Parts: sequence; C-alpha cells; structure tokens
Amino acid sequence: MSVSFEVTQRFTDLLVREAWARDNSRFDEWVAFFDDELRYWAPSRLFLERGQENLGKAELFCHIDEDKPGFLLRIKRLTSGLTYTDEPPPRTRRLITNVLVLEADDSNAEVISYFMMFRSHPGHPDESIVGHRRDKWVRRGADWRIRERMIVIDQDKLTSYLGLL
Amino acid sequence: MSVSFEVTQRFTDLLVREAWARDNSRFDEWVAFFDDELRYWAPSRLFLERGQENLGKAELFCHIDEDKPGFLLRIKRLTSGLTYTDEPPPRTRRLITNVLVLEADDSNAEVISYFMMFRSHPGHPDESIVGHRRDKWVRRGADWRIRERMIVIDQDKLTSYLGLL
Amino acid sequence: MSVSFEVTQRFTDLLVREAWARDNSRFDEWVAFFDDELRYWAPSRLFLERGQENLGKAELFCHIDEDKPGFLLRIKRLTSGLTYTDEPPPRTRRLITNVLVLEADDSNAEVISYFMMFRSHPGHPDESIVGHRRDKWVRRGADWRIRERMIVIDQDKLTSYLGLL
Amino acid sequence: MERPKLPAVGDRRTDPTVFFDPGLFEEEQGKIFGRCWLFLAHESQLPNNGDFVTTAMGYEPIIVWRGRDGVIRAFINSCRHRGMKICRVDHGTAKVLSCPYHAWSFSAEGKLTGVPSRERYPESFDPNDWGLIPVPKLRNYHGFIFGSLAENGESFEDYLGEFKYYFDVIARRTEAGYDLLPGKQTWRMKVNWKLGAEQTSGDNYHAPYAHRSIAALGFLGDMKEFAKRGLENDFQVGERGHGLIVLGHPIPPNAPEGFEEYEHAVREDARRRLSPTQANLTTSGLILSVFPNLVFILYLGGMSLRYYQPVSTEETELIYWTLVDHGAPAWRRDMSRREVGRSYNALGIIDSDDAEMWMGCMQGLRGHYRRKFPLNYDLGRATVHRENERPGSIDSTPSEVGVFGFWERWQELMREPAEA
Amino acid sequence: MERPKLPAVGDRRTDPTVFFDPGLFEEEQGKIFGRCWLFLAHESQLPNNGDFVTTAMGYEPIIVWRGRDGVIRAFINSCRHRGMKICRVDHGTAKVLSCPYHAWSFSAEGKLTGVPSRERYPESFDPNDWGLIPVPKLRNYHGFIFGSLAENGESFEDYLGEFKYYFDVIARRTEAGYDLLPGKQTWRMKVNWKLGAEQTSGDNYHAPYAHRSIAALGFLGDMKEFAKRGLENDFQVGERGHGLIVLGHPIPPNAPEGFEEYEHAVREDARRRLSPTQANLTTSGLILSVFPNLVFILYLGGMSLRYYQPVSTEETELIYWTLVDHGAPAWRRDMSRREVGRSYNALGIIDSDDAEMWMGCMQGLRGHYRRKFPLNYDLGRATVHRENERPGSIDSTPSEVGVFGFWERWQELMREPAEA
Amino acid sequence: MERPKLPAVGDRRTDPTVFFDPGLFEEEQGKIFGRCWLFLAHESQLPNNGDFVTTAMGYEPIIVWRGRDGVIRAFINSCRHRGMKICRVDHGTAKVLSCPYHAWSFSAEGKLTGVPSRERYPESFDPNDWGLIPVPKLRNYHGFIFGSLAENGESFEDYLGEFKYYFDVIARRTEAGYDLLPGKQTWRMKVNWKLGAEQTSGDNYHAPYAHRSIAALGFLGDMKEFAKRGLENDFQVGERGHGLIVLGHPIPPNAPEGFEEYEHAVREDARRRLSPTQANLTTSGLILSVFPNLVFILYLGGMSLRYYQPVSTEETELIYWTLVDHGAPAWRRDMSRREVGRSYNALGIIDSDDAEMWMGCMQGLRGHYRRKFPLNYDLGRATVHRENERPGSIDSTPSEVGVFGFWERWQELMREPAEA
Ligand code: FES
Ligand code: FES
Ligand code: FES
Ligand SMILES: [Fe+3]
Ligand SMILES: [Fe+3]
Ligand SMILES: [Fe+3]
Repeated sequence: MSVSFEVTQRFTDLLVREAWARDNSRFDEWVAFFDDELRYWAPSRLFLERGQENLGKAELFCHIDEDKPGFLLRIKRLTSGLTYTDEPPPRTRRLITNVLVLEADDSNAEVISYFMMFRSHPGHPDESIVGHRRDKWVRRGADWRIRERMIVIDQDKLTSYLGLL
Repeated sequence: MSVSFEVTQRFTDLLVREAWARDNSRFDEWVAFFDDELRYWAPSRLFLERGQENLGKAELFCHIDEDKPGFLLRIKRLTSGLTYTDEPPPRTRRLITNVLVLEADDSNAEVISYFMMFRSHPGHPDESIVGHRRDKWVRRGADWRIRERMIVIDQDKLTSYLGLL
Repeated sequence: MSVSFEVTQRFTDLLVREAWARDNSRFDEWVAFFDDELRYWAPSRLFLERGQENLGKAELFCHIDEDKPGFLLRIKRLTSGLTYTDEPPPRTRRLITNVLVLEADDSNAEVISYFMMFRSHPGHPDESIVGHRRDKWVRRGADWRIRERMIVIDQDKLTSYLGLL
Repeated sequence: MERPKLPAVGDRRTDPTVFFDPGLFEEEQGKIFGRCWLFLAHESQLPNNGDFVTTAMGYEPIIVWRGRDGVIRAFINSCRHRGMKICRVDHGTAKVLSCPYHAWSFSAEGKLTGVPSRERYPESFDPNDWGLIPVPKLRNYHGFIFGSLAENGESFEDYLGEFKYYFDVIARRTEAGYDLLPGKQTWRMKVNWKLGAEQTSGDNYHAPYAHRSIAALGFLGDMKEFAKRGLENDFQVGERGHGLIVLGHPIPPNAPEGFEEYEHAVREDARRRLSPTQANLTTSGLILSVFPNLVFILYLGGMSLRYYQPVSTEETELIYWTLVDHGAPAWRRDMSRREVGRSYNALGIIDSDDAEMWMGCMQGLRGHYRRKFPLNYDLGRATVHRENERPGSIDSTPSEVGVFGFWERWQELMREPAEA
Repeated sequence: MERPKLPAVGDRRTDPTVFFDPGLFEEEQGKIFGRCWLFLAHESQLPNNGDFVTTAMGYEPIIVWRGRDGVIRAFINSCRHRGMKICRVDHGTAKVLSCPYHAWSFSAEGKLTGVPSRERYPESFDPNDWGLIPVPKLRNYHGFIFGSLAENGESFEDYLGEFKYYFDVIARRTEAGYDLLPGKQTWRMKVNWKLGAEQTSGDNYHAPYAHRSIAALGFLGDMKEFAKRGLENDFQVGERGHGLIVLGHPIPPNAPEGFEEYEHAVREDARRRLSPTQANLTTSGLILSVFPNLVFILYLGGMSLRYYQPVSTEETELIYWTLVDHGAPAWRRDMSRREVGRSYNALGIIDSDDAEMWMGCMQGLRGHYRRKFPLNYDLGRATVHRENERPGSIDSTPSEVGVFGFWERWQELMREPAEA
Repeated sequence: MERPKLPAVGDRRTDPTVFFDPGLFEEEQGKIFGRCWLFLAHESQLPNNGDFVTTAMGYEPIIVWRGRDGVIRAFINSCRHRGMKICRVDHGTAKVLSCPYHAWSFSAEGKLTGVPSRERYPESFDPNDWGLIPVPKLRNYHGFIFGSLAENGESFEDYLGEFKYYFDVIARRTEAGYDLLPGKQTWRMKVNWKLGAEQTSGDNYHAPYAHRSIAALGFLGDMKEFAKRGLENDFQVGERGHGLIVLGHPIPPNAPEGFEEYEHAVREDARRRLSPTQANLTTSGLILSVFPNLVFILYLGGMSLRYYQPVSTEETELIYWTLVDHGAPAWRRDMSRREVGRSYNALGIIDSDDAEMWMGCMQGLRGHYRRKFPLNYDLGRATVHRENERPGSIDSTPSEVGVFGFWERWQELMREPAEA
C-alpha cells in the first residue's frame, strides 16, 4: 500500500473533527472544511442489471448537487432559525468508519469513508442512513479542504429530511 | 491541531479494550478502567428552542448518575446471576467510532467518542442506541482511568433496558 | 499493552481495504485476502444460562462453515450473474470498528473487529446485522492473509440473505 | 375477532385477551382515556405567565399553558385550521404561538388572534369558533394538574372518591408542595399498558422475586415479613381502581445524615393539614396509583412520578419525572434525584426488572390456546372495607386487592355504552 | 370503527378521520387508485423497442414496456403462474422476460411465450389465457403515459374534463415535449397520502409561513402581495379534483444569462399550439395537480414531477423526477436539474418544510377527541366559474378552492358503490 | 374486507388473497395451528431427566420437558398466575422452574409445587387447578415429538394417514434413529408462511430455474430430465396435504470416500424395518413435508429439518436444524452438518434463492386488482392414486400435485366451523 498510516490518520482526524463541528451545529467551523471550488453532491441510485449503474451519468437526478454559493445558501437557511426541519434543533450523529485514502500527495488526496448518520427530531421516528463518501481534498496553505464530496447512499428509500448537509 | 496522532491512538485503543471487556461481561477487567473519583452519568434530553438545552443544568433528570460506590453496587447486581434483564446474558456490542481528543496532557485528557450500542435479549426486539460519550481521563501511575463519563443519547425515546452501564 | 499502534494500524488498514473490495464486488481482489488454509465460519447462537454458550462446541449448527474450496465455490456462484439474491446487485456496506489486535508476531496475528453490515436489495426491507469477527492472520511472504474468520452475529433472528460472505 | 368475555366483577379472574385485542384498545381510547382524569403537568413546571409544557392524553397531544392572566389552561396541541401541531418543543414560554403551517396565531388563553389573509375569509367565518380546543375539565389539586376530556363527567374529587384520603397523604405532604425537577425520560416498550398499570396498582407480591437481585443487595429490607406485621404499618388499598401499597418506614442504606430528622419534621408538620394517621403515612414507603395510569413511588428517599402512555395493544410509553419537596435542602433534593436515576427508569435497577416481567407476560399470553385460561388474582384475604378511619378495601400485604381493583374499575368503564 | 361521516359537498369541512381510518384506506385502493387515471411513465424513458420501466399503481407493481412493434403497453409486474414479480430492476431493455421462479416467459407484448415442461400441462391449459395482466386502459398524452385499472371507466380526456385546458399548458409547452432525466428519488414518510395531495392541489396559503426560511432568502418574491394583483397573473383553479396554482412570472435569483430569452421564445412558440392566454401561462410559476396523486411544479427554472404512492394510512412514498424541455440547451437542462435537486425532494429546501407540516398534522389530528372537530377550508372568496375562456372554479390567491376541490372529488368517488 | 372465495376442491386455482387477509391469518391460528399435529422437538435434545427445550406452536410458546419420571411432556411456556414465560432460555436442565415474576414453581411434570405466601390464598384455591397447561396430545414417533392442541382431534397416525408409508422412510431410516445437532437458526422473512409451505409440499418445478446458479455449478444433476425417467426413481406424492418429492439417488460432487458404501448399508439395513420399495427410498434425494409446516430435506448427504413459524400475514420465521444418523461415523455426521450450513439456511446457496422468490410473490400479488386473477397449479398429468404399494396421489416430476394437495387440505380445514 502506497499511503502511510500517518496520512490515513490525518484524514481520519479531519473527518472526525468535521463531523463533530457539524453535529454540534457549529457551522462557521464546519464551512471552513470546504474549499471555494466545492462540489457537494449525492447522486440518486437505481437497481439495474449488473454493471449498468453509473453514478457519473450525465444529467442524473441528484438528491443534492451544490457548488459553494449553493452550499452557503443552504447554510444560511439552516442558521436562520426559521427552518422548521431544524427547529427545534434535531439531534444528529455522524458515525464515520472505514477511512481509506485512495491516493494522496502533498497537495491532493482522495479519501473514502463509510458513514452511518442518525437523526432524531420531534414529529417522526428516528432515522438513520448508511453509505459512503468519496472526498477529494486539496491543500490550501497549511490547511486541507474538501473540494468535492460525493455522498453515496445505500438505502433504497430515503426517510425524513436527513442531515445530509 | 494540538494533539498528536499517538495520543488519539492511545485513547482509541483504551476505548476499544474497554468495550471488549464490557461486551464479554469481564467486569473485573472493565471496572479497572474507572477511577475511584468516578462520575458516570447520562443526562436526559429535551427538544427545546435552539440554544435552550443545557445538559449541565442543575437537578436535571439523569437516566443514570452514579459515583464509584453506586457504580460498584450496580456491577454487584449485574454479576449476581439474579438479574432478570441480564439472565440469560444479553448479547451486547458497543461500536466505537469518531474518537476525538479534545485536550490532553501528561495527566489528564478529555476524549469524545461516538457509539452505536446493540443489544439482543430474548423477550423483546433487538435494540440499539446512538450517541456520544465525553470521557475525562486521569493518569494514575502507568495507567489511565476514566474519572468522568458523560453519555449523551441522541434517541428521543429509550427502548428496553439497554446496556448503558 | 503488548501490541504497537503500528500493528493495529496495519490490520485496520487491511480490514478496511478488504471491506472496500467486497462492497464493490471486486471478488478477485477480495479473494486475495484469504489464505489457502482458510476456515470461514459463523457459529449459530443460543440464549442459554450464563456460561453455557460455547461457540466452539462440537457439531454446532453453523450459518456457514467453509474451507477454501467451498469459499471459492460460493464466489463462483456469486459471480455467475445467475444468482437471484445478488442480481440486480445489492448494495452492501460493511462498517468496521473496534479493531483490537489480541496477539501478533512476525508471522501470525489474531484480530478482533466489530461490524455493522448493511444491505439493500429490491423486494424486501433494508437489513443490517451487528456482531464481531475474530480473524486469524498469517504472513505469506510480503502479504498477510486471513486463515480463519469466525463471524459472531449478535442478532437473535437473521433477516434476509445478508452479505455475510 | 370475538370480544373477550369480561369476567363477572369480584371473581378475581381476567381473560388474557384484554392485552391483545385491537378493538378493545380502540375502545379504551374513548372509554378510559376519553373519560378518566389524567395527569397533565405540575404547577412548578409553569412558574411564569406564558410558560407552557407539552404532554399527551392517550393519542391527544396536549399543551398546558399559563395565560397572561396567570390562569393555567390545557388545549389539544393541534391547530384548528388543518390540524398542525402548533407547539413542537417540550416546554417554553410564549404569549402567542403561531402555527407553522399557515400561521394562524393562538394566544396563551386559546383564542385565535391572528389569521393571515383574513380579508379573504367569508363573513360566516368567526375566529371565536376556531380557538384552540380546550381540555374541557381541569383541576389543579395542590399543584398537580389533572384534566378530563369528559365534558359532563364527574369532578376530580368524585373521581378520587374515598381514595382522596390517601392521595392527600402525598399531595399535601408539605405545605409548600413539590417541585417537579427539569428533564424527563420517555421509555417505549413492547407491552400493553395494563400490564404496567395492574402491577403498580397493588402488586407487592412480585417484589422479593422479580426484584431478587436488589433484595440480595438488601434494598428491600424484610419484605418477606410484611404480612406478619399486620395492618398498622404495611398494607394495601384498592378503591375505585386506584391503589396504594404502604411499606413501613424503611431507612435507606447509607442514608445521609439528617435524613431521619428531615422526614420526622415532615411527618410532624403534616399533622397541621392531615389526620395523625394520614400524617404518619407521609414518610412511609408508598406506591400510589391514580386510575388509570398515574403512579407515585416514594421509597428510600426517592420521589418518582410516572404515567403509562398507550401507543398500541403491544406498545406503551412510560414517562418519568422526579419530585422533590419545594424548599427542601439541596442534599435532600439530590437524594431524590439520584434515587430516581438509580431505580425508577429504563436504566433503573428496579424498573428494568419490572419491564422484563411485562414483556415476558406478553409473550406467554399471546397464543389463542393460552388465552382460554384465565389469569389469577386470588391472593389476599380478610379484606376489610374501611379500617378505623382508613377507607377503601384494605388488606395486609402481599395481596392482589389493588390489582384486581384495577380490573374491576376497568371493566366497569368498558361496559358503559360508547358515547353517542 | 365507525366510518367517518363524510361532510356534505360544498360545506368546506373535512373530518380528520379520513387520514387515519384503515377501512377507508382499503376502500381507496379500489375506489380511487382502482378507478382513476394514474401517471405511469414518460415516453422519453422508453426510446427503443424492448425498453421497459417499472413503477406502481397503488399496491400494484407495474411494468411499462415498449413492444417489438413499438407500441407501449403496461402490465401488472406479476407472473400469472404463481405471482412472482417478473421484473426486479428499475428499468432496462428486453424482448422477453423470464420469470425467476419457474421461468414462464413473457414477451414485451405481454404474451406467455414459454412454459417449461409444457408437455406436462393438461390440454385445457391455453397459454393465451395466461399472458401478463394488462393495465386495461392506457393513454399516451403528448408523451405522458397514464393508465387506469377501470376497464369501463371514462377516457383520459373526460377524466381531465375542462381541466385539459390547463394540463395542455404544461403538456404542450413545446412542440418537442419533454425529456424525463435519468434517476429518481423515493422518499418514504410517515403521513397519509392525502395530506400531500390536498396541499399540492391548491394550498398556496402556506407558502410564506411554512417556507418562511426561503422566503427570508428572497426565493418567494412578493408572495404576500399575490392577492392584490388580481386574476390576471396569479390565480388558482379547482376542477374535478385537479388543481392549479399560477404564480406570475418570477425570475430566479441569479438566473443564467439567456433565461428570459429562452422562456420568451417558449411562450411565443406555444401560440402555435395554444390560445394566447394559455401560451402566456406556459412560463408562469405553476403548481399543477392531476387528481389523485400527480404533481408538476414549474417554478424558477425547475421542472419537477412527482406522485404520492400510498403505503398505509400512515405511510406514503413520494417519487420524484426532473423534467427538461427536449432539445433545450445544456445550461437550461442543467438549470432544471439543479433546481429540482435544491428544492423538490427529501433534501430540498422547499419540500422538506412541507413534509414537516404533514407529519405535524398527523400527530395533531390522531386523537379521537380531536377528530370530533372538523378541518377548515373556508379561505377564498369570489370564486368565478369560468373566467373569460379560462374554465373551472377560479379564485385569486391564496384560496382553498383547489384544496377543497380535491376533497369534493374524493368524496364523490368514495361514495360510489364498491365494484361488484 | 371480504373473505376470499375459496375455490372448489380440485380445480387447481387459488385466490392470491390467502396470503394477505389478516382475518384469515387469525382464523389459521385456531383452525390450522390449533388443530394440526406440529413438530415440537427431537428426543435426542432431551437425553436426561429434567432436560428441557423451548419452541413454539403458532403463537404459543412451548416448553418440552423430560420429567423426573423420564416421561417427555410439553406445556405452554406461560405461568398460570399472570402469564409470565417461565422459561427464557433455548434449552437447559431443571427439576423445577420458578416463575421470574412471583416465583410460582412448577415441576418438570407440570405440577404447581410452590406458591409464595400460600397462606394468604383463599381455601378455594387448589394448586392442582393451576399447573402448567399441557399440550393436550403428544406423540413421540421414533424420536420425533409431535404435539396437537386439539384435545379431541385425531391421532398422529390418523393425521398422517397413508402418508405414514413415506414418513416411515425418513423416521425409520436407521434402527438407531437420529441425533438433532446442537444449535439452530431462526430466519425471519417478510413472507406469508404458506408461500414456503406450498413450495416445499411439492414444487420441484422451480429447481432448475430459481436455483439456476447452483444448477450451473452442477449441483442439481440432470434435473431437467426427471420427467423422462418415469415413476420408478423420481416422483412426487401428495396426500392429505403432506407432500414428498423423490429425486433419484444423486451422488454429491466430491463425495467423501465411503459415502456410497455408507448409504448402501443404510438401504440394506432398512429392509429389516421397511418394505424393499420403502427401503430403496431411504437414500434417495427426499423433500418431505408434513402438513402444515414441517419439512425434511435429505439431499447430497445433508439432512435438514425446518419448520415455518407464522408471525403475521407478511412475516414468517424459518427454524432450521441439522439431523445426523445416530451412531454414524464422524465424517458422515460432519458431511450433513456442512451441507446444511452450505445449502439450507438463510446463508445457504439453495434456500436464499427460494426466499427471494417468496418475497417477490408477496410483492407481485399484493395489489387488489392482481388478486382478481387466480394462481395456477395445473402442472402434472396422469396422476395415479396408489401405484403398486405406494399410496397417495403420485405423479412423475415436475408436477404440482403436492402443491395443490397442500391447498386442498388447507381449504378443508379452513372450511370447518370455528371451535365453540
Ligand atoms: S394548519 Fe395551522 S394555520 Fe393551517
Ligand atoms: S411464478 Fe412465474 S413461473 Fe412460476
Ligand atoms: S406470573 Fe408467574 S408467579 Fe406470577
Ligand atoms: Fe416492581
Ligand atoms: Fe409547500
Ligand atoms: Fe427451492
């Protein structure tokens, strides 16, 4: 394996910190993990004959597909205090496992992580979703930023609002 | 980040060993992880307007709030063979993820970890709970001990007996 | 603790890579993780009086108990494109946590890991199973291989086909 | 499915089908939860005008709200327009709540005070017709707020009947009353609510056995000897479905210094409000149930309050709180809080045992063949009706007088015709 | 359980029990989903012979399949032998599908073409009797494929009635029609399907309030001012249970260059197929519902299609797709796709708000006591029946004319006798 | 919901509603599971006095217990006091079990032997009236213990009827009988139990298709050729709802040395107990079902036992065990254990395919429109009633004679009046 344990440790640590910021609704801190050239997206999935599913298919329906301005717009909404899905604040928990650095050099890295996200909010049963993320990190000075996050959900049917963002 | 990967590794390893001892009902081994000045507690939670929830609120209802004698009393009960919730022995599994060392020096450390606990026992459906722990560790000679464990559950409604302790 | 963090890191990394290969149905890559002297098995479980359960009991019913030829036979079936449980391809996710190296030297190691496996397939509700694995690794030249995998499921009742293999 | 034959009153048998029949469950919503007085909140949760707390009466979501006039009211927590829950938090403070859906606004007094696009409503639309639906009957009994959905039903005092004698022992224990501490627990379990309710109504029989693990730790004292001690200090009462178990004056192991003095002072002071016999009970070990679903446990310094919230035939929520004497010293308050955390909740070393029994009964009784064989409530003898000044059906302990009293009352109500 | 009393047509009240009664839900399967025209697929999903796509009509799994003759047919996706789903993928291409269980084979035209061990079947067995069960009525209306299980029911055009005037505004917006983009979302939520359907049928009232968070971001324009602008640009229509909301010609914030020109050209071109009034509507903000469960939203450049799939009284699936104009430039197509991803799905900044309301209504209304109080649909006045050429019950906005129209139609159908 | 019209006996059609109607499901509890003989345990699980094993009959939890007198009895696993499950483990040994709730104690013979606070019970209380509820009829047939809840029902032998001829082939295969290996699997799946039961009763038709993946691996031999081989080695039987499929004498791929010799010896030895024709069948590939829910599969060296446990209309549990010949050499025992682990369980390469089919049928058939079209069981011809000495309706394979036989018996029982 070409990637040192140190590198895996570094991205594990970053992902854990990122989840901690988000789960605590510290959005300022959280936004700082994302690059200005961001693509934040979650392709929809189908059950097709083996080999037919293509998450990179042109014009595929996405549960979310935002660039940085769209991302910031959503955060502005979430922090407005006016959003009924998020008031009172839901309890979310993003369990991150299986961190796998696919490639990494001094300025770029591609990192897989698995997740189980949990969400509790009054008015509906507790929800959880399972899947993986494929994050492309880029180094900006001393910091690493996520330039692309692709969230791949394994569930067939989505439930509730989810805390995907 | 001020904490070295080594330190994160150390507490990850301790938490994994602790869960393994508990999941195997090796209570002697498990008790050794906890300091004599222990507080072991799980505050109850409410859905309130943003910013209103305060887990440190005075006199808050706790699902459990034990000092070391109370902790040992509960273990004495669990190991008596007389406890119907624990006979026949339930199967428990404490999946620990997202270990985050908030601060650490030579003698103290504060460590977040996320969990998903699973429990199976005859007579009711399988249960799981999700949340995080905030552990305060203290060094006693060569060993690290948990002096305070705060367990924060994300679920709105508790199910079954749980293996919280 | 007698095992260095490096060693824990090594097996964590191997387990994560193994799960990634399997979750992506890259069976060639996956098979390479297993030794020719393989035993791949999952004992059945009962609720019995404390201390009575014995997973090593002779002639115990196993959900699966394969040597390498049996293992390869199953993979041949899974990759044939003819298997209705696996066509269209299910989505599986093997979240691996709590990696604990019980012992390790230069040529052998025994490693515990906890898992939560998720599976989605059309025609039935999403499933997950929780448990742990006890893997015996052996070194073959530069590579480590799994010579024995014992999968211990905590659920009382199995659901659906599962992606155990 | 055939409706289970309800047994004749007094024969101390029950048909297991009462725990499983979905039709009966629906009927209970109207005949039990639609007619009985149910606990809603404690006054200490609503110290200021505008304070509100949300709860439920059977399936009805409820908001208890102190008006700008200081009056406490209770309403169905559902907008009159199209039904949205107007309040989605556990508690808070507001003079007006605006419905999230179309922003109809309701004052703390339940009035519809704001309707967007009001000018587009017809003349026939009168906001006075569309205020929040009040819980029709409300009673604040020494801080405990009860409500009833039966507009023409009996008063709270008539509902308690002679059991008021015992309820006062708890309700009027101190002049200053109680504080209900912040926070609560909701425990959802796979049982019919009546398995819990029958037990707390008067089953002291199970204590040394189901709770043998804490008995072995010395927490239950000489419980097996209860019956021998006669009716003075240890007894049980059943009356109109309400139930009481009195368990002497146990001293908690490792009781903090000052505990006995404190309790003694309570007992003495209680004589200013209660008869000497009642006053003596204020510091007894007490398990008191108000039909159908409210339970107080005062034992070993812990003061616990809970109710059983039916969800379906096979699912129930238990809602738990801690009570403390208002004005008690911090150590005494903390003693109650810790004891409730230790014993009376999903993680409690007492209540977890009970849930295990109830779940086991659900499984044991589910089969159609098993249901042909009735349950037995024969335990107890020499029941006295009124003993000295003490009212109700009294027995020494263990006895099933209170448990079967629960069932008699349940049957009585279930036999009444459905509301027109 | 007593069947809820359906209110008299026209009194603008509904009994909350309609969202909870399991008997009504079963009845709906036959009387609503067994009789109405339901959306099945869009032609663009099936460009080639042999292409198929799977969907559902109520509980019936459906396969829509283009035959080797180019004809699009729809069948129940269930083998005639013992019922196995013959197709288990979302879409694909095949001339023949073989049942997984015992390999009976069915051609794209629905014929039973292969039966293993055929020689062991009796003479009376005629494969012509055992072809796939066709959806008895099918209509491809400008690319939108609708089906009905009511063999002797009315035609699709009669089913639309005068509402066809509005449906054409969407269906015939461009000559080339639409592409339905690949991929979809299924969102399962704990609500009765009618809470969604009633809202999209004509509830514009909730927009500034339930969606206040995006209103604050400027996404809803001057929505509060709608009513003042008269019937010309902003209005609502209810007709036979179908509904329409027209919301002027809003310009999306940060609209890409060329957007206004593009829409202008669409509007101009539409005059070749539609009346000038209709053509003018093609580029309005539009929320259009076809009874009982199909919804188009064309707003701020997004073109969204969805339907409500009932699962049980308390569970519903929403299935979402994106539409784009066939032949539109890539940026215009992408604009629709991104806007649908942002607003109209489980993660959307609009639809997530709505689901929160529907779930809140389920909770607010569940109690038996609450259900005694009807829901209110009084909003709206001065409803015109036919305004100039525009048909249906028309009102300025906000109005509940469309919402209550949904209920009138629902009641009408539910009152019909069950099929023999 | 209307009760599905049960088709006339013999017309080889079934109404799909039988898999979905909750009322029918409740009826089955009494009419099928309350009347039929059900498998409870194997004697080898209870070698010593006091040994017990827990299982279920429909919804009834059961304990099978060998008394201190060596007699095996079966009881409802529910305390007579208030219904608690007295035994909460899968198996164990005890002379007395004490109920966890209030410690009533029951001996292995079912007697109530201990009642705490016995002195507080009324004189009318007679412990003899409150022993464990026995399963009223029990039959240990060559080690296989069956029970029936129908006190006045027919004997086990009458229940088998002429099918006893075939059951003996398995039950009396060796003189020493079987060991049931330790451990079991419970697999809960979303299907109606009858989809499993109908299949194992005689559906050999699906094997080459549903199991094509293992057919491709060569595990099913020349299955497609079965029909050509006549009635001698390959045939199916249906009789009183019981069913049998006989699949020649296949040799497992890579069979261990000695396998053929071992089986040959079994066959020879069997002649001492069985007719030559029967003896010849002992080592055939056999799938044998005892109505309503028990299945043996003896194939390729594996000896599997399972039953279908109904949970609800749409949920079923399959309980799996491994059988081995008592006294067989270790390699032969291990061969059975490994083959069961490989093929016959939730992870098995055979049974996982079947479950996929049953779940697909549930989805394919759920819709109300689909249910108007009956299922087809026409396959098979030239059925003989009794062929030489062989009883029952016999057909070569594939045939649906056994599958439809299951349905005829089911209909017969469901048409009987409910118990008074
Ligand atoms: S539901 Fe409350 S304002 Fe409409
Ligand atoms: S169910 Fe389709 S071929 Fe039998
Ligand atoms: S339920 Fe068994 S002793 Fe009471
Ligand atoms: Fe108790
Ligand atoms: Fe909306
Ligand atoms: Fe099969």
